[in-house]
Amino acid sequence: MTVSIRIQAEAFDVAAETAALTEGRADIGAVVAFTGLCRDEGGRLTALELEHYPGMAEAEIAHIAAQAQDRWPLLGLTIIHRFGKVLPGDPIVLVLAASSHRRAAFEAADFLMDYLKTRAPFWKREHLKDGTAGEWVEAKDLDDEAAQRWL
Amino acid sequence: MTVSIRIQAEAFDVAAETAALTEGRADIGAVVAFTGLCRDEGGRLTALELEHYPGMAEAEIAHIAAQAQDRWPLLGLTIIHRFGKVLPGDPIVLVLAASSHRRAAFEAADFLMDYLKTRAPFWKREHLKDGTAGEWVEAKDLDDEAAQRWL
Amino acid sequence: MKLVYFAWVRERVGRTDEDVELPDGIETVADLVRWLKSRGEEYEYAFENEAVVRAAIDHVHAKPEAAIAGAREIAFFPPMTGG
Amino acid sequence: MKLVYFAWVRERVGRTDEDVELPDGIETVADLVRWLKSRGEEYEYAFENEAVVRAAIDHVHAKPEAAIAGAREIAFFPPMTGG
Repeated sequence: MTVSIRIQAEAFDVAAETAALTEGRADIGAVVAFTGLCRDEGGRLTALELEHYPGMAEAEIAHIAAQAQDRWPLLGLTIIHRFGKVLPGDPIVLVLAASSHRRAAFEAADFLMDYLKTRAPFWKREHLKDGTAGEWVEAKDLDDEAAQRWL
Repeated sequence: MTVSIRIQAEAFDVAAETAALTEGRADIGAVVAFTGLCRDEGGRLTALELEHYPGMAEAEIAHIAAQAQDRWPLLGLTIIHRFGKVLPGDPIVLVLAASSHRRAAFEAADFLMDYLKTRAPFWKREHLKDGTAGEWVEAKDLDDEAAQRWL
Repeated sequence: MKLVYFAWVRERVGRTDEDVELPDGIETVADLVRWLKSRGEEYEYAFENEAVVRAAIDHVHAKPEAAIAGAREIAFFPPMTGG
Repeated sequence: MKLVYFAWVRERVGRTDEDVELPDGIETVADLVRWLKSRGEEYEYAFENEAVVRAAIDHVHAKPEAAIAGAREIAFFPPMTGG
């Protein structure tokens, strides 16, 4: 079982990450790739800045990944989360889950995203069109409710 | 809203398809890509052959895609299904669902796969390691049950 | 009326398609299946378990009780296994 | 003991981290927050809504009642908004 977890400032290449997970294998029947992208919120934002807690970010994501592996028969897992400044349209987070069958891949990716949103130590701040630093993004009750589906 | 549906013998490039869906846009916050791959079933298979019903395959997938658009606020949708001979490790089907938020993208991709499996006119036949043509793959009750979750 | 067959239904019938002239009284998909089964053992074999074989009228999934009047192409096939 | 702060908790406290010597009787995360709030208005402001600020002990999420004995690094931050 291949697990790759990375916290990085750089963008990522979904195709290369998928190839790394699946190449040379004939047991993987399903790959779900979730990509989270920076939105401009109707033109209001010029960027998002992501602060993170180095050390804990890696540890917490590894913990979340281990839970996913306990719950679903996964054949591969890749989680990449960026920090620093990202521009509208840029990717922020990637979750790749590979399994023999689609149900496990879908559910694991969905679970991982809900848990990353509510438990991984990252915080987003808005950068506004008028050049000022905007507010810290507020956590959504909806995300907590989504995470509670898995309890 | 960009909808692209293709039935083709050739392989597809997930990265290029994703770029076509997202490039130049800042309103998409989530992309879920499902890739279904040919398994060798523990070394038993050398290939799968996919027969399809030309004309109905396109029509039925367009119908399924329209249902997904009715149910979720999607910003882009790509569905590619291959026919002909595919080798273990090769991609068979791609569903890409883009939305502002992750819940719609996850649910739409999940729904589309359940409906493609049970309603799109494709049939898989096994090619065995000993050189003979194997059995037609049997439909799974599990797939019907999965599709019924959405009723 | 054109009939088309796929996968193991096609193999059992022994052809990919055919044009048929239906006698009077064949009004539904189920009527058509009954009539086909009277035409020979290849059809009897293909439709031996009628509940398993699916049908489509002009590219749209159809139930056994669906009316076939005006149909141009009727297809018979096993449960789908794509995706 | 090292304390670290993130996002608007960091901004309100006015520093990214600090080393503190705790007085006797500070046994839980909640005790630590109460003590910090007694140290000045920047802490009072950061922790004005105690229920909102989250804590982690040595990189693991911790509740207000969690014991802090033996901890090397305690972090305070707002609810996470990554992903």
